[in-house]
Amino acid sequence: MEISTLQIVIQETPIRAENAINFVSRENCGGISVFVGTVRNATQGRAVIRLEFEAYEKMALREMEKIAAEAQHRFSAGHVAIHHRTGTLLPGEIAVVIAVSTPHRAAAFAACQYAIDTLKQTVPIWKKEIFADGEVWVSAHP
Amino acid sequence: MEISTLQIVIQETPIRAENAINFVSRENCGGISVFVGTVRNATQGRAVIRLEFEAYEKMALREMEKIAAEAQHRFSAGHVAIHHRTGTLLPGEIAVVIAVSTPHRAAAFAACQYAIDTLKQTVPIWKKEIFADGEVWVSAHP
Amino acid sequence: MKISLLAFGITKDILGARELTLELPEPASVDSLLAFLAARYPQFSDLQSLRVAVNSEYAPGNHSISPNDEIVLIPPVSGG
Amino acid sequence: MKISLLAFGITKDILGARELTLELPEPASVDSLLAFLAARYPQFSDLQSLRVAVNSEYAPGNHSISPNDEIVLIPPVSGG
Repeated sequence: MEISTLQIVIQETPIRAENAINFVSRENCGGISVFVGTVRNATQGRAVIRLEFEAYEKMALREMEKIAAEAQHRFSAGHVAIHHRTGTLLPGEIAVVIAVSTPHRAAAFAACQYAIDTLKQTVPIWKKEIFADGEVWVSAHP
Repeated sequence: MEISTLQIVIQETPIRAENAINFVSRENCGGISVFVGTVRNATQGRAVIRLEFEAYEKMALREMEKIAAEAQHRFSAGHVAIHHRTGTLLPGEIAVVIAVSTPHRAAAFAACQYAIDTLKQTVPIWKKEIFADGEVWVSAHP
Repeated sequence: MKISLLAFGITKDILGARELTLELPEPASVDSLLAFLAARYPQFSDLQSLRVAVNSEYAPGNHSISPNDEIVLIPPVSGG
Repeated sequence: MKISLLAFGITKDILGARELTLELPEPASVDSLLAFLAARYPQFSDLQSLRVAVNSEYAPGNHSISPNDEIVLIPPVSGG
């Protein structure tokens, strides 16, 4: 794994998708798959006012780097960027961007989907939904 | 099909991926899948100097709109944007961007992959690769 | 019957022009157009595929052709 | 044995603090830590899951704990 082929970022400032796309865009890779996760304005019909994300940052960066390296290994991906936001987000704002470049496009989709699916299971980041009448840590309870 | 949920563009000017992403980004859709196709710097080891794309534009727009509408129908996608470049492109430049937003992310990946796979089969756009010592219409011959 | 057609990609190079006007015996169809072109331009038979669009829609071989139709030659597409 | 732990997400709310220092009988393990917490904070048993990271890696129940380890409670993650 060459470290320069991965870009792993946790940031409090707004995410711009083109930063991840530009990082993975290489003249020898024709296909880039990107996933953009945004904040929804409602959960089960309840209006969401804002989200608050917190991360165990040191470990979250390590887990994101593991995911990116595994995406390269398993799908022969070229460059991988994973950018995750923390702090307070409003509906419509970007929470996460994952971009993967590959020589063949089917592999790009598979690698990007692997990365977001795994991120949601293993990366120590938590979000709290704030409603008009309460707040909930997402997925905390069965 | 509401026409306002689709954005189909053929343009001679450089494509910016964020335009398609911004179009499909909606506060009620949490997941966006994006495909970005860029110009490779080599084909089977031969250095590509530039690409020239031409489109039968009227029909290409219709075929792209059919693909976007079918992606909505088949995968319950929300908004779909397809932006394709024509004219002269250098290696690394963006030839096509497809962005799809859906409530559930697995459907976003499937819809986006359907769209790019179908675009490559049905949309009347042609590219010519220019090498140092010749030029070739891509896929013209067996 | 006089028809005009538009050619894109490699078909424009084969015809040497973007537009071509030609005379087809009536009744004309996509198949009779393709047969006419194959006889006059042998390079068409080297192509991976050749489709015809009539009024911006892919047309099957038995589709009939009228003088006012917009007829376009569609060699293998390579967008994306 | 005195250990410190960090808590994120809902575990911080349950403990009422980001950091907690506590006394575990030796030899200490992830399982003995979880048993200690379950006895003192019944709300932990309502969680969908509760993992422990030791020095930034998920640790299995039989993983032993030393006083200098960085120990973090990992309730169900919800990034993305």
